Amino acid sequence: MTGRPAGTGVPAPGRTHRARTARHLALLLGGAVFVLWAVATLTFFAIRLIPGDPAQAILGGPGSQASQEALDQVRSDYGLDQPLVVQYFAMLGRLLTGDLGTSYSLKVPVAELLGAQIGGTLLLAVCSLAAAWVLALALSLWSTGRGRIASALGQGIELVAAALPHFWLAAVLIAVFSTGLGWFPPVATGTPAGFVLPVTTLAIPLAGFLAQVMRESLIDAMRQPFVVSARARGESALGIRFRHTIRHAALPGISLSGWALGWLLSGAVVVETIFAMPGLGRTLLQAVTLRDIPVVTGVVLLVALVYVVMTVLTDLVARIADPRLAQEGAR
Amino acid sequence: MRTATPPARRSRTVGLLAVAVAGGVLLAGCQADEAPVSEEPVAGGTLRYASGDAEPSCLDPHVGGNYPQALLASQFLESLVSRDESGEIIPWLAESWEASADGLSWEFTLRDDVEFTDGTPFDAEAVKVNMEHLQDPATQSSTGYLALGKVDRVEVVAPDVARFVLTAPDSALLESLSQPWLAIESPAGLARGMEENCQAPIGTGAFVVDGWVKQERVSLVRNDDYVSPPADAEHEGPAYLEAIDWRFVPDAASRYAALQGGQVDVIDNPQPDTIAAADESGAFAWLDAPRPGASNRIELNSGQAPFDDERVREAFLAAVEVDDGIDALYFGTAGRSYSALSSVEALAYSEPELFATDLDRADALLDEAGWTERDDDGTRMKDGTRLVLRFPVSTNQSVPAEQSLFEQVQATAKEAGFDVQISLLDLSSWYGALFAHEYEIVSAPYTKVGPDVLRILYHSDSITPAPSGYFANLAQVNDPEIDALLAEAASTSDPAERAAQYEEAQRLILGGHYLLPLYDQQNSFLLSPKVHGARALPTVSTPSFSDAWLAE
Amino acid sequence: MTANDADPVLELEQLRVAFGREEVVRGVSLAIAPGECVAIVGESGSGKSVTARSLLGMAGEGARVEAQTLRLAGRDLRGATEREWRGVRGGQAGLVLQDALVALDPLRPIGREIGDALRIHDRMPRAERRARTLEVLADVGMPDPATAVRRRSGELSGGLRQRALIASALALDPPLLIADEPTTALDATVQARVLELLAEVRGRGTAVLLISHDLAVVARLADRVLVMREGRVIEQGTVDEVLRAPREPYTRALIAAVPAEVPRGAPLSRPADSDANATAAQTPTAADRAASREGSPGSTPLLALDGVVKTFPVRGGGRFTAVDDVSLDVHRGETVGLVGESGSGKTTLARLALALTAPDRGAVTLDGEPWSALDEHARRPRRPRIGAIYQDALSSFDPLWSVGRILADAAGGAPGKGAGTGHPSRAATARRVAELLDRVGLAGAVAGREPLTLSGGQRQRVAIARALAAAPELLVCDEPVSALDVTIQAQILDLLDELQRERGLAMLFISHDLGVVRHMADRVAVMQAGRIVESGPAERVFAAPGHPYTARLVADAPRLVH
Amino acid sequence: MSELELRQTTVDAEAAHDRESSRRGPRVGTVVAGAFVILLLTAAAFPALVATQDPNAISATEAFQPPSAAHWFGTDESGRDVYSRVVAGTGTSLLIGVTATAIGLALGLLLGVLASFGGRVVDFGVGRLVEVLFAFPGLLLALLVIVVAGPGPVTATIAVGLSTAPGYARIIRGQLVSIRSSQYVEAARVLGRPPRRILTAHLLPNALLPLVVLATLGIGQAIVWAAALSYLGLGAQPPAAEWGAMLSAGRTYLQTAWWMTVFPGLAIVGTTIATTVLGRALARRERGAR
Repeated sequence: MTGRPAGTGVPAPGRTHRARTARHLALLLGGAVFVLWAVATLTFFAIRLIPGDPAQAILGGPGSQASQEALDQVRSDYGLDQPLVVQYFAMLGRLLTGDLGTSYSLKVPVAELLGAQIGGTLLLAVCSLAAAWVLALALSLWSTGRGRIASALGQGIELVAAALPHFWLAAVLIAVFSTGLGWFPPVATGTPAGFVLPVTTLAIPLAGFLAQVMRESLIDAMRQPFVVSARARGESALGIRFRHTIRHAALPGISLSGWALGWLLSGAVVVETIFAMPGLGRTLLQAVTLRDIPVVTGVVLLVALVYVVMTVLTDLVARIADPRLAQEGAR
Repeated sequence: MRTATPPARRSRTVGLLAVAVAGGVLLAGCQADEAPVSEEPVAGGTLRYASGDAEPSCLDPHVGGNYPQALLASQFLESLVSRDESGEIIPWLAESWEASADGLSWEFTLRDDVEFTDGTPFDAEAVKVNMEHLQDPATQSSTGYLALGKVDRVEVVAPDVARFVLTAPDSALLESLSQPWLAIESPAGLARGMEENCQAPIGTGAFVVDGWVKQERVSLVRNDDYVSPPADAEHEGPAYLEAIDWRFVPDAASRYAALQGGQVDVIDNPQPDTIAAADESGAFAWLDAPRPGASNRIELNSGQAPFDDERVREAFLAAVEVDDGIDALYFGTAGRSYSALSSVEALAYSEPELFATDLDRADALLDEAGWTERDDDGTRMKDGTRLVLRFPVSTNQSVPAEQSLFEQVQATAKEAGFDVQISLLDLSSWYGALFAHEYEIVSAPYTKVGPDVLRILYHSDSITPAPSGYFANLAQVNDPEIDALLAEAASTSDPAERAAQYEEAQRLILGGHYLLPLYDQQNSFLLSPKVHGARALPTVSTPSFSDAWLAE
Repeated sequence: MTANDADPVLELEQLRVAFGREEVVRGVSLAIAPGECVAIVGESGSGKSVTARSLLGMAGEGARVEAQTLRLAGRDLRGATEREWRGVRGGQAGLVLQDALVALDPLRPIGREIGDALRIHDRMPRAERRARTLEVLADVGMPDPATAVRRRSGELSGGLRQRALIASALALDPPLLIADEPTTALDATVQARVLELLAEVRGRGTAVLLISHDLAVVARLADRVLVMREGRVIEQGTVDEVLRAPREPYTRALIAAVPAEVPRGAPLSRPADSDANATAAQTPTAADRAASREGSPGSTPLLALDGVVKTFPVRGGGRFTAVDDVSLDVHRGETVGLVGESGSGKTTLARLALALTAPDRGAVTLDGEPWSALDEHARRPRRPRIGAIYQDALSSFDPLWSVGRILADAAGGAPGKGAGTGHPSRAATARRVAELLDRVGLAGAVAGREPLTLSGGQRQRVAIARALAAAPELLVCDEPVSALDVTIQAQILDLLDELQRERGLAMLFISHDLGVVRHMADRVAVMQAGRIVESGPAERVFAAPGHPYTARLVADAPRLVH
Repeated sequence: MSELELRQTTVDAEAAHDRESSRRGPRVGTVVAGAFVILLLTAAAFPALVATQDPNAISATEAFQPPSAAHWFGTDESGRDVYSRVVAGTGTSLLIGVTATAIGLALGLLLGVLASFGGRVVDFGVGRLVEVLFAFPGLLLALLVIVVAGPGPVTATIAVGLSTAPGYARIIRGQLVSIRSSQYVEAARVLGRPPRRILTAHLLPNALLPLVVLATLGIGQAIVWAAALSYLGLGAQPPAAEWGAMLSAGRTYLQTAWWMTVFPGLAIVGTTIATTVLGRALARRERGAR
């Protein structure tokens, strides 16, 4: 056997392993900070390209008839008359202290506003992620190893699910489960029942995506020699699924979760509107309509933060779930 | 006019229907069903309201001043005067009023038994503070500020007498003051500063703002010390309802589904097809309350080519066919308008003949105007220029049915050789297009009590943009005769003279082919059969629940 | 035969296994007594693995299994239900597979994997289970079992994880252990230790069924041997009988193909048995060999590595020294063999020789002129002088290219690109491709095929043809036959040998297999941990190793006859 | 890992399975999908051939008619023939899907090539940039682009394309890096082939072919995202029949006229599935050659 030049064979003892993990973590965190800075910078300058006067947005939006004095007043209040560079560093300085500025339209601190919104959206996203996971696992466990019909059916369901637009799915779910059967309210009420339809709307297409990979890695895992070993030990088919292959099937799902969360936050814009739920997505949509720049920036940063945190988390979870990753190291 | 048959819809709400029939529905003002009062009002309960209007960014209607703010403010703020169904101004917080002979000074005698819900007494000083608040640039008032354009100052004559001193006579003053955007708030509340006041303004109304969860709801609780209903109210004293749960549900289908599921009791802005279905089945009561001020109309930009040529404007009006579309899209819930003003306005003047569809006439007019060639699409050309009409549509202000109607306008105008280019824009982009004059036709709602809205929309002063770029005269009507008539009408104190002047002005505006009226500004509510005694205030048609009660 | 009067652990008569219409096992019979080791040898596709797995009821999906007798530890297993089979697996028979890295769940600690067998069959209390797990691990020679139970297969070295795998199969102390290629993925020294362990297991009275392609491994462990080909047992007997006096021609070919005992230059393959019509090679005379090596000492070496050092950065800081101060000469016409275990730096050395990577220190010269020191631009025109052959020929071919295009490209012209740019004409190129294919013993029609559709031996022949196309003086062969069956391996080695003689090629021949190197090399260098610990004439080094590491390698190398 | 990378691994795994089971010939699904795509392409190229009526012909009196012989898919709120509008929308929707994917691919290719050839510093920089782009989830990025550039079909297409770019960039980089370190590239170097030749003969063909497959897979998703933007009122402009816009317009009348959403919805879902199935079939063929 020809070996790779380095790193084959016996793994390094614990200490360097820990050092390696620490180094990896430091790299991850450094990357995360960089990403946040870049997102803030990009957003800051991109937003300067927006046609329209921020002062106008502050004074009740484009339709209002603010006087010249009022506009001037606002420009100096918000530092909009300062040079761009000064504004940029002022923003960075504020960001460092966790200050995201004040909403143009709502006149409240953005941090406070988003702080009140993010909980709902995260809860929605996390519940949907969990539901998608369960659905995807169930579907892939059900549709693998049962012959071609089940497999074809499973693949078909995945494809359809992944192709469903949220707003349409939501309308159908409301028509069937609210208007038709009366099981769940069409407007989220903060009760668990009101959560069912929004979560289902978000979870079904995501489950379609997840099930695709899970099924593939499940099939892949089922072909691995360790499955033969386990069978030769007397393990039952069910035991093999739940003790062995399910973990392997879950691995790509874990590393996808960062992306999935971002995807869910995208979907939340639509779902929160339809189900009348408070949250970041709706806040963003409204802020976009009103050109409420601090809020748009705040949401973008917050979402980037969530993504970054999620990336670090999934990386760590994946390393715990699959120690091989820790040995191979990062790209 | 309910000619179109709404498609059959399965009724799952037989039980509710029975309740509705048994209970009857009490609706003062503009109501759908005139049912006799057969039950004693019941006190208690929380009314759940689902609003499709945008969530206000500030609950104080002095700040900015748009319709969503008015909707909410009507529940907890009150104005000096109100209006009854016939359009007469009636007392509210002011018991009576008197104008000086020159029309430059108005004295309001106020009720002396009213307190704001924070305990501050309501008096002339409060009125003065409120008007100063509205006129202070820092308040960022738009609607209220404009309405007080002729008010120089307010003087405290006595604790219960406030005097408005005007720079010029203003026949619209009372109508202006009746609007929720000029409602009276507690001076102590205003003194808290904008940020705090926006969260929970303090008024004298039947309800009090208890809390506001952004993107979700405003909680309103009963004002137990309420004493000041308007003169046309059904009952004195505190409201029957304990509370109102005011939710923001932007999606119309979700809103209706929530009403169907019994999750909410009242919804606003229902889709026309659901109104028709609800109305036909009787499952829900329909409260039809068109907004005052202007009608919904398409304005033709006469300030630039091709509509600077009146023949082209006339041709457009002759080419476009909207009657069938309105019938089909609104399921018979909206009547065609032929006036610049809402049918709510007593002084509205209609001229249906002007808007008859006549394709031959359109063709003849366009030929006459020199738009004789046609390109491959069938679009007319003149000197190599295509007859293009840019039509920015705000997705935030036009309901889907209206957008569909615009598509039909687009399709019918095409036959005469107009290339109507609709662009769906969000609010900011839409204003951007207007401010840049990048439109030939546009539709913009304008709500204001009284015919004075004509001055705002069609006086040449309104062509000059505000510092923000805003201008109200989107048709770019610049006719000295119209200007003179509108100015005179605004300062005439004699009602008959005023009416005549407004009619003449409207005749000129309509006759100038500046606009295509469509229908009243639609403003509907669907009410669960449990809800009794709800009405729309005849001022700006916002709902009022001070007389409402919930059946068991 | 190790005489044993006890009842056989396994009795099998007339086993037939078919997938659909294809019968892959056609009437295999065998019996194993306690403490006996029976081996089945055969090349890929012979049906040996299917036979082994049928004994556990795991022949595969859609398999039809029939047998006149199938008795394990006294139980008739014909027509056993899946449930009954589950009782047999692990309890009555354990299975050891090839690569423990993947044969043990890489996500679970080995303690759990071993404990599983106990949990499934005995419902043992947890503490007892743990104790038994530690005991079995100790039995298989796992150092520090208490720590090891928490490790996953990927965290253990190759030898230790193979021990863990064996432990998991032995947890319930089954009367039969089935070992399917148990040492194939291992280095020779590790392989030797694992074989010793299996011998120990057998010594404790466990019957062992050993499945292997490697006669040398079989020779070391088995009492009796069955030779399988195309689903049938074509010959069986004691190890001595079969290896010393094979009756069947196929068995003879198999034995002859093992290069370890065949002198340098003698052909390994029998033309009658080859998959391609390679021309029979003549046995070279001693004079030939001497002539080909003439002028080696003293004259300028073709390739010379002088004090070469190559290091790689390691994550977490520091550098790993892959090649440490190595000096090595390759003269015209000679073959230098390079042996060493995985990770010893052989491949890095090959890449240095090919100037695919630059040394940190030291220099590589080609024919006395700078080689590693040149910049790539200057080196490029000289590159045709050195050719390379890799272990996995398939991955060295562009997946989008046909055999014809690969060879035409190597010969200097790309077909279909049109002549006129100084390239040879299309017809000339086609002729050249046909010549090359013919020279490596492939039919001309192969030019139109995709490499993926070729067999392993054919692919390696194409790889050799490509290397020859540029008329090199030196061939660097990195494990060129490791992935091939022994008879195919023999043909490829013969072909290389032949070409070397014909063209006076020099070869740097890298392999972990001492037998192959011994057969191919004139001189040999032994690498350990990046250093060359010993070098010299092949006969001398293998006969009388001068370095303890070499001695161990030689001792541990499996051999047909002990 | 992103959705695209996910799709790629799925495709790889499937191809591997297929290779093992050595199935030959197209599957039934592939044939059906192929027929559907041919139908779509015909409808896109010659809508007049497939449609029964003028998709923009308004007849307010015929509004909201259920499916019938005259109107196969019923009529919409303006009395337009839904079937003809679905046909007319094919071109627009496919154009949006294809253009968005092309934009994403082009940008991804640029970044990917830069990253894999630009040396360590550029690679690091591009890697971080891609990370940053990833931190804007798709619709968010689209909304941001729309805020800056204004709404409309062009912006929506660009926005959707932009949001897929980082995924492509990462795949292309990975592909190029793995091909560059592959043994066949090494073999070409050993033969003395210059870098430019290696690039054109080995790297680009081998990196681009899988990309074609990925692109087919991406088209359907691009259409779905563009439809979401249409729902938010930020997509196609009337009277252009675009599936997403039709779907969101029809959603309003879901309880009155189900056919207005069901048929364009089926068109979107069908297109996504058909392109995915075809893309996978393509991948199987292409990987089969490896």
